[in-house]
Amino acid sequence: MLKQWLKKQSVDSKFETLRFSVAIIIALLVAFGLILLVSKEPFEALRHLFLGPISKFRKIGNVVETAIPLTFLGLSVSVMFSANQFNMGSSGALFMGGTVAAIVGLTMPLPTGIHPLVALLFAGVVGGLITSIPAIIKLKWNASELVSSLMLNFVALNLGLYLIMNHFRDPDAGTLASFKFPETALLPTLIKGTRIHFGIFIVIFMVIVIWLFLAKTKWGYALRMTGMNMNFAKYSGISTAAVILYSQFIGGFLAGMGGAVEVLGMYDRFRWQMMPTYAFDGVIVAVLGKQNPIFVPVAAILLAYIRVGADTMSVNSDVSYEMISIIQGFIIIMIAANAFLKHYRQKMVVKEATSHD
Amino acid sequence: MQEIVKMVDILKVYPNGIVANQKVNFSIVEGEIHALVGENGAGKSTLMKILFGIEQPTEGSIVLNGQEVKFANPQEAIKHGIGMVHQHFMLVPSLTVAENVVLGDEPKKAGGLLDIQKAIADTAEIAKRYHFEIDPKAKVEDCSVGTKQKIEILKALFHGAKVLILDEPTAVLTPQETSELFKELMLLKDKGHTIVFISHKLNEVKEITDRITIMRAGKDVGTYDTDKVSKEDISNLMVGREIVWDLDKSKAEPKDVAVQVAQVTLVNEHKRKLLDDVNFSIRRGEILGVVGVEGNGQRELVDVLTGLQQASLGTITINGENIQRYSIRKIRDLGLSHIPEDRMTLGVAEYASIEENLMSIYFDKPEFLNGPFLKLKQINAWAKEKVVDYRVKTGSEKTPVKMLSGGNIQKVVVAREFSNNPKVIIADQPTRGIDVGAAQFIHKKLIELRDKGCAVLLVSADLTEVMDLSDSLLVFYNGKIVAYFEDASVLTETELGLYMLGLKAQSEAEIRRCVYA
Amino acid sequence: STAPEEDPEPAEEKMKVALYINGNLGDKSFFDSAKVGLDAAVAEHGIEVKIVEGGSDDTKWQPGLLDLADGDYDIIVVGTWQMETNVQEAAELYPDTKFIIFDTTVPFEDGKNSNVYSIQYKQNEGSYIAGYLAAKMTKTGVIGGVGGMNIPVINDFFVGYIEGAKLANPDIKVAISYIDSFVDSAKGKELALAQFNSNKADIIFQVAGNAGMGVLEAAAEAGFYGIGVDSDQAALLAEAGNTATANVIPTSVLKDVGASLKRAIDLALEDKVPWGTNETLGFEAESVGIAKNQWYETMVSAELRAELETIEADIRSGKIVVGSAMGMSTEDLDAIKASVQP
Amino acid sequence: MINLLTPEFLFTVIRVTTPILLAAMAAVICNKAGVVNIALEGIMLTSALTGVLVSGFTQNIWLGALGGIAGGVFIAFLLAYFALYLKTDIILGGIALNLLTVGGTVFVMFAITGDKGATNSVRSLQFPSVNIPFIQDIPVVGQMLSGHNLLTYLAIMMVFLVYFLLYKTTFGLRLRAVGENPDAASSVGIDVKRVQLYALLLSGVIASFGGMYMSMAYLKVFTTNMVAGRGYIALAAAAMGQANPVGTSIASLLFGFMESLGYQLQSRGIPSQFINMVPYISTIIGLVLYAQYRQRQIAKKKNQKIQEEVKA
Ligand SMILES: Nc1ncnc2c1ncn2[C@@H]1O[C@H](COP(=O)(O)OP(=O)(O)OP(=O)(O)O)[C@@H](O)[C@H]1O
Ligand SMILES: Nc1ncnc2c1ncn2[C@@H]1O[C@H](COP(=O)(O)OP(=O)(O)OP(=O)(O)O)[C@@H](O)[C@H]1O
Ligand SMILES: [Mg+2]
Ligand SMILES: [Mg+2]
Repeated sequence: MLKQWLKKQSVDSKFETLRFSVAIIIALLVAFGLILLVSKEPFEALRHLFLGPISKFRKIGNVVETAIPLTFLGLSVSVMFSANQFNMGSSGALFMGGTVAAIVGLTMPLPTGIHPLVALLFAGVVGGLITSIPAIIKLKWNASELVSSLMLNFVALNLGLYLIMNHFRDPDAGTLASFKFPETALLPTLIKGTRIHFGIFIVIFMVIVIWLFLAKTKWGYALRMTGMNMNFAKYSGISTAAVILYSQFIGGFLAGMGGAVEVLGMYDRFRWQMMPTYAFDGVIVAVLGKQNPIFVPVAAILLAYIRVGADTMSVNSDVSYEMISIIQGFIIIMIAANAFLKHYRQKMVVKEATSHD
Repeated sequence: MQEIVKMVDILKVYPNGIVANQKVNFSIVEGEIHALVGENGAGKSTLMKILFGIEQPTEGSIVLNGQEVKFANPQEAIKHGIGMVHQHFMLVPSLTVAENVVLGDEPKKAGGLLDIQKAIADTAEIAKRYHFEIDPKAKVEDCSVGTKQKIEILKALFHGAKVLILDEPTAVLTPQETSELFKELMLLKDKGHTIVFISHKLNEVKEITDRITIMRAGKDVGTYDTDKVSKEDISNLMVGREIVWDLDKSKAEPKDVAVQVAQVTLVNEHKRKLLDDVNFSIRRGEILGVVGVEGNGQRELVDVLTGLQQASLGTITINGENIQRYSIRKIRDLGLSHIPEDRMTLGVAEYASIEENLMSIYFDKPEFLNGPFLKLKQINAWAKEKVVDYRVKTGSEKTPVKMLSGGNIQKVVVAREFSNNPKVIIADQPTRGIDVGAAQFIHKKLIELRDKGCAVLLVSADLTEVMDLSDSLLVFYNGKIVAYFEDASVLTETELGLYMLGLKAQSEAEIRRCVYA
Repeated sequence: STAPEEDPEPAEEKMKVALYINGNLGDKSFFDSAKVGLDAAVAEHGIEVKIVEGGSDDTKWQPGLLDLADGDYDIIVVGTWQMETNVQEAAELYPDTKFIIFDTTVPFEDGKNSNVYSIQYKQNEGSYIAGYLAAKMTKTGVIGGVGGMNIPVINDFFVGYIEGAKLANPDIKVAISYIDSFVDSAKGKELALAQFNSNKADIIFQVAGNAGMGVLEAAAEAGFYGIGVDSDQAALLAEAGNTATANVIPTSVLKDVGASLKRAIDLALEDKVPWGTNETLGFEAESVGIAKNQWYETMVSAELRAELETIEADIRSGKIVVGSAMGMSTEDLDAIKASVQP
Repeated sequence: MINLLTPEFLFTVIRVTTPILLAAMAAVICNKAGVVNIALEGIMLTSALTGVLVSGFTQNIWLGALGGIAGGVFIAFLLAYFALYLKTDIILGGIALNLLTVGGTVFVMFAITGDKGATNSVRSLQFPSVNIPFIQDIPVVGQMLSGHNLLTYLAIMMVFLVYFLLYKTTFGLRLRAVGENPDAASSVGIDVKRVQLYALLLSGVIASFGGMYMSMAYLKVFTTNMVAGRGYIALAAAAMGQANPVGTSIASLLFGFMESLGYQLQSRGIPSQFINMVPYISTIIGLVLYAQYRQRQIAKKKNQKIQEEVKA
């Protein structure tokens, strides 16, 4: 069975499967080596690391809920990178998206069902506006969007904090947090015993929309061509200025919406005091998912799985919290190592190419 | 004579599975000029890249002066006295000529410091020895294409090349530059260098080389003494079929004016006038050729006509509409098609598939759209048809263009630009660096379109091509039109050369004839 | 409790306690102090303690806490207001497990959360005394405060500090800055130096966790006084060999989370914890106060020390009621800060 | 309000700029070699720790410096190895290494000192401050320029060293060639990967000084995550300065100036969130103004010629 299946695959996908598995195995061995160094119960720790996320229904829920914002961020970065726009503003857009969702949640009395949708839309638009600023600066003055977006993240963070701090802060909260959102604004939890919320439908919907957009619409086509060769796109009569603008707007829109989904799905009030720790993970997810909207959620789930496993390990074994970021970093870097096993691949190719004669 | 290089049973499989060389045997003897010819994608460049250490053979061996060698990288090949001038320039634009020449083997002062004075002196010295006129202190980005070609050769010589591989060195040169290059090659030969010369121009091959090796589809089909084979023999061996040589072209019947260029001037940021008060018309049903030594305004002319640049002064009207401030899209909507000079930077997105490249100017036409959604099935069927019509050699229309050879990439570009029922075609070097068969195919298509009433502007550095194909002809020098020939068929290359080099110019009134009302 | 480990059924089960830290250790104050308290309980009673760090991603805290509750711990200890709802959820799901939450409280009316005990601190009272001390010790009439973030727990310290300073000198000026980070110690240092150089503040109170190290270092370097927070920072620094910095710290405002947790464990072993209630600890439980160490003795005059004792007594007796930033609106807070702004 | 031109303030600006400038010079080298080094942050953090540890245990500042460099170069080497030889996307590799070093430094610190927050218990050494003869006696200038830490002077020197390396040495020539056209470089036998490897390692050395400045000059201890984003700001400075050593140092200085200004404004009651934005907004504005200026220059030249034309 497996053999037959393998035969059908092209050299590339066969090789990809092999490379991926070997990379994971090596990462595991290194993780195991490290854990062996620091733990008295290494097998127990490993078990938690790799089986923890599927050990309980609740834990599977943790993987899913973690993957939701990662997918939004991954989509956001994928769209912008596909247009060859190195806008790093997803994290700023995510933060402002969360802030705007909180403000809409708190200030607009709207019925259940409509309320979160309005909040999501506003959040998306504001997120999109934020990532559009580097685009506009680039179009008007040809200044690098990479730099201006990195800088804008800090601006968005502080602006968001200022708004919450000075207009929506709940003085009875023991820390910086907004008033509680009305029930109408929340994205309800779907499955009892988990925190999987309505946002999962929204994220699935957005994955499909973005996939359709990139692969099947004229705008997506124009975007991809601009990303692959801007001169060619211009020469073909594609308005690359429009592409530069809308690709970054959509990128920010997705991140902003992701922020809103996270805030309305996982919290009952705005509680971010700093940039969320996963705000920069969009690049990781996008690169692992090869900027393909269909692979992005897979990459997000993979990353979420690693993270939930690591958390489970730190709670249930004697492996410390820091060890986890080391192992995580290593797994990511190893999975992304493309040339790894290159020689083996070449052998496979030669065999394939010369076997037809 | 002694055999200096021998490549035995070379097999090369690229990582994408393409078998570029299949058991190729190739040998050259000391002091000869040896041609390597073959259709696009025959595997010439690959074979030479292997000899130069850029690619490693999957199987097979290289014997140099009787000793087997293995080159893991160009450095080792260079050490063994092999030099290569690549078809696409391998220069660093922001560095000076001298810096480019010495790069990789720089003269040093104590402590790893670059001895720039010595670099300049060495460059000047070697240029003088081989009679190259070149300013070692000039920045490469300011140099003309011909000069860049010379820099490439100087580079190889500086690194001590005894065997010099030239991959299509003349594709971008004017006849004068080519003959200058040939003089230099003969001089090199006299000084004991051995030269491998790759070209699609069989005239040149006949003119300068001693022996010829012909490749077809990754295999070598034989080595011949040049004077023992005719051009026809060579091309038949190359393609494996008979090629009909004559261009079946009737006399043009020009109709009304399609494009009117009036007082167009273009200034660059260095305040140079790249186009200087240019006036002319292109009429329906004619092919108007444009010639000039590279860098005399032809490229800029194409740019302003196609909307890639805005003219600083003057007006251009296409089909009666003034295109000033028109976007490229709007200009194309007037029925303009454009075969760009540089297919890799403008003509295609190399990582995109053939199909995606074919549809870049059609994707938002109503017949391919369903709301904002592309009709992917229709597009695919259409692309398949184009691949067949234009004889693009490929396994599938989904193959990335990057995997095609140069000639086939050009066919993709042409297929796209010609399928639009164009009213005006700007064809800039439409057959540069592609083989005879493919070139002929494109020429026929151009004439066909002309006969259907299309206005064609043909810019080419290949004088044979311009003279064969054009009905009338403009000569550019220094951003100005210096001559207009209503009937291109009566001209000779030598005469054209005089105008191109600025040695001769027509009177104002004679030039004015190219403006039709 | 000296039973060998292989003993299948130890005569008396050791109490198993877990501390979940919704952040990281190493803050030199809040969480580190909690760990110190539990370590002391281990040393004294031989109980078993497991400490888990949750990191700063707040969506991870709920699963982390539930994972612990799934274990067989007798008591689970957590801190901060951010964990309040998580603790309530866990307490409901695991009624047989006891929870201690510190530095905040949960609703107890109608018998809710009957397996939870909460501890709060009057940090504003400790910093009130520090404020008085600072206002008396300054030569320039300007004192400073550098906070980690502009959040209620931090501001609670500052409100007490400002009120205490005003008592000592109604015209006192107090410069307040925030690092907006608990890790950027270099920025902490710069903000302190800016207060020293441009506001002429010559005694600066840091409430910034790890980043506060920068404030104390600036004091040692530029030659002004620094007031520590949470733990006895002069003693800690001197112990680590950094006497130069210890020597510019006349006192630290203590918020002894560790002591309060140690006390709670002591009570638990005797089964005396008032489950289902909140206790707000201040001077009386030795959970809040100022460090009265050798540096205090040498740097602070006997006369001033005596005044401070009186104030402390007045706070204990309720004669002085110190304002709190908890539940205070942003405008009111800004008004307080503006009233003393240099 | 505030008098900005006090020597004290300008002294502060230089102090604040130093770590950014050092890291920015490291970024310049990488940019010129055509590799993006996002891992600067992790390099600085690692060297800040290893410098402290080695100097503490050997009680020798030079060995400490070597230890710091070794730590930073190790991270740079990991990035180079994965990106150049195993073809990991270099941006992703950088991000992963930054993630790894945040935990890794705490892990090592805890293993050695038993403390997760700071290395207070390690009696580490510091780089000395230096008074410059003659300059220190000039009234205002002396106050401003003299008395800085040794590493600050190293940072200033680094601008010239990097310039010299890039434009006057054969290695610099190769490095620029590799960054601009790797195919051209490899066609003349330059080992592109090796040059990029050296560039990354070199950037590791330079950025390590930035890291050690944090823990062995700016402060006297290593504290968790103390680099706090300065590596990213350095990248921005290098991009703003077009990877030119002089332009980049001006960009770094602008950032240091705005940051220092923020410190002054804080204690004057302006909300810290607004102040925090100032350096970033001004960097964006700086970026725009510079780009605009360049565009104008080009347009002006073109126009002049046309004007002449029309007159004639
Ligand atoms: N780096 C590469 N990777 C994959 N395939 C390649 C590569 N280089 C060349 N090929 C393929 O190998 C074949 C031979 O290419 P090669 O460059 O040797 O042809 P050529 O004879 O030089 O053709 P042309 O006249 O167009 O230059 C072509 O099919 C080409 O697509
Ligand atoms: N990395 C690559 N992967 C796949 N194909 C490649 C790659 N590099 C080059 N090729 C293909 O190999 C062919 C030969 O490469 P080369 O650089 O010689 O271009 P080209 O032969 O000059 O084209 P032409 O001679 O027709 O102008 C090209 O047609 C190109 O499509
Ligand atoms: Mg070729
Ligand atoms: Mg070729």
